Amino acid sequence: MDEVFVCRCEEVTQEELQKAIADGAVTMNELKRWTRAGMGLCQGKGCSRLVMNILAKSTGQSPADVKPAHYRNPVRPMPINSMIKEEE
Amino acid sequence: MKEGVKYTGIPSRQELSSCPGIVDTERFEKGPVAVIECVQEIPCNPCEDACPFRAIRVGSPITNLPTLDGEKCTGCGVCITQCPGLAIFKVHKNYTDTTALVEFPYEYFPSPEVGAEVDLGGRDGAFITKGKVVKVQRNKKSDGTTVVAVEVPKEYFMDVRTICRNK
Amino acid sequence: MKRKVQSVVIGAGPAGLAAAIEIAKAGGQVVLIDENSKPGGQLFKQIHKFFGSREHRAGVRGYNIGIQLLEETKELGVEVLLDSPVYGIYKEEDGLLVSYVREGKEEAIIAEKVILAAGGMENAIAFPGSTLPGVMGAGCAQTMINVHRVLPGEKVVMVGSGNVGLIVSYQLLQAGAQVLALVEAAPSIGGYGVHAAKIRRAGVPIKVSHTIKRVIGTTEVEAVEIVQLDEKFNPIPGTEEILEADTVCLAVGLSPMTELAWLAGCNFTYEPALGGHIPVHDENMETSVPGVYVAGDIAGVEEASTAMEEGRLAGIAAAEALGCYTEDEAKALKQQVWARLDALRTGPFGQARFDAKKHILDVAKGGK
Amino acid sequence: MRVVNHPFLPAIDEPDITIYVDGKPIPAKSGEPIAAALLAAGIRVCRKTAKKGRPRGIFCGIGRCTDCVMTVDGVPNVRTCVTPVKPNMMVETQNGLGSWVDAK
Repeated sequence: MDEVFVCRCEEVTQEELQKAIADGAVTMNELKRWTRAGMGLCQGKGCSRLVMNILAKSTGQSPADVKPAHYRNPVRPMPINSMIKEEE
Repeated sequence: MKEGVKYTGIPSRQELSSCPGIVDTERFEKGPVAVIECVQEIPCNPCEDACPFRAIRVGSPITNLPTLDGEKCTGCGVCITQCPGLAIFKVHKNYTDTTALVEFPYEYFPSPEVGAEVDLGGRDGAFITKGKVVKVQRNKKSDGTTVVAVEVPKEYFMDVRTICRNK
Repeated sequence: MKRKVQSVVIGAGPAGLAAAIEIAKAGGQVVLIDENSKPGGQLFKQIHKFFGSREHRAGVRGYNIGIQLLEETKELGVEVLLDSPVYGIYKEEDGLLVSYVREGKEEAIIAEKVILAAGGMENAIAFPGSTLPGVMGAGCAQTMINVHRVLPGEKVVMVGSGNVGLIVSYQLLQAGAQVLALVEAAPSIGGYGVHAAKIRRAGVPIKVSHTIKRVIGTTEVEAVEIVQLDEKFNPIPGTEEILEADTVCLAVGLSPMTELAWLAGCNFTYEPALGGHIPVHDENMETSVPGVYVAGDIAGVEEASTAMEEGRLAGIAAAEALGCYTEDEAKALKQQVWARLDALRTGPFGQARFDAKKHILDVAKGGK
Repeated sequence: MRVVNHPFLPAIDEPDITIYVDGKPIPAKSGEPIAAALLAAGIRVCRKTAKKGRPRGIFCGIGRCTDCVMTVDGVPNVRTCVTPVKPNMMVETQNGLGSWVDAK
């Protein structure tokens, strides 16, 4: 039980992140697609800072150059049925 | 282990002796006086405004350490509850021939009872001496901060700073 | 047809409330939107007396400042939309489109000026057992004990000696919990000495150059193993110690909540002293996207006092841009706010933030 | 445990309604978040994770991290730290991503 979960929502461990980086992921978008870190219900609020630190340290990039994964609308959890328009 | 408030959270002997908020030994003999244990430059000056006798000076910038003028300070204690850092105390070294009175801010439940005998601790919370609760004061202006006055053996007037918390 | 207003403030914490107040005071039309059911942001869990000087309302407890700000917004008739999470912001030709959910339905409003005051979020750290129930942010514990008046646990280990770690340890004691230890990875205490002194007087040990090695428990925290670190922050074998704690609070800094600024297309600059990637803004708190302002922790993680002042600054600047103030009137008001802001950012604790803010202004002027 | 005695914060009123957690009735105070009522009753596990079935509870306390989600009145993924209680609310420990079925 000694895994270290970095992305709490998608249960992505530090080991899995480091393996993906070793396999060639160098940006946050790639890491997200490779490991799902940041794709969970909280949309990266809990893990993106930690993942950015791991990515910067493992690849030697300056933290200033490691930008978060793209943010897309909606940036807050919202129920799908809120988008259903009643017919005018 | 390194000494000093930056490493332990407790002002060291040296920091206290060079602290402008603490008066010299003669002033302690003369009567009650405030003790402002503020040894770090932080942006804060409510103590300066609180003193009705203009005895506390911070000036500008507000990160200056508060300086206490022992002559102007009457030991009224109004400043104790106005310090956001709870760093102001009051001591009356010659309360009696053998005892001193130490007042400190106290924000725990329950407040002690006047007349109770309590275990008193120093800046690290460790037990120093037993003592009697002489006064327990709280008013609207203190906004939730109680001031407790305890009678202690005279030699501990610059050590006792709280009531020990039972673990 | 979408509703059009002069200005929208997103986030009703100290910065957002202050911004809305300043726009309303100037006679501008402002709609204040917040996702929570109560305004005030993190103010209502801050039961300690604030620092600064009288103009910063020093010596007043955080939640009382919150009450005062809410009264001001009521007196000025600021329209406040609660329970309305903003999920999107777009530049359109006739203004900035702010879309949010209200009473289960999607709604949108077009504004000439938008002030982003979304605040910040507590950082996490990862270690074996860090996801067990009982491990939480120090701000989370603070919300539970001071706002909801429930104890999240009884025996706490606090991680981090910044002001949040020190203050929340003290407030846990006031709420009746025990704080077994405060561990700090760095060799010195990060927050104010006076806050550290309060918990040392209460017998709480502050262990610098220490951190958590792992948390033990099957369905929740049962014990915590801490370890000493050398000057390169590596654990020193043999210095492990088990503490019988049922709760771990993490006070390891905050990060700005910048999603809306990224969506709006703002430029960013990396400022570690202010919590990471920060939207570039000028001395009017206006970002690289005309009409979009930032204030409070989203513009750099500091304190509620600076958040309120930045909110005032953004509010005055937005009101000026809406034509409610002449340039001279606004200049005078802004100078007063800048003076109060500079006062809060002086001294050894404020210097790093002062320099970072100055750097942001340089970047806004085209510097690197 | 509720913080009944505090050095200066005002007194708190007694729980006045009941909610059901996995069928068990627990007292709650109108308007308080579900997570607070659970903590007062000593309940700290809100859900089990989808992949590894690990227990999770409140973490950020302000509706941002979603670790405290439970199935409430048939609706999964409800953030209990920012959702107020309602009388006779049915709260269930959520398994994985939760489903609309198991709440019926």
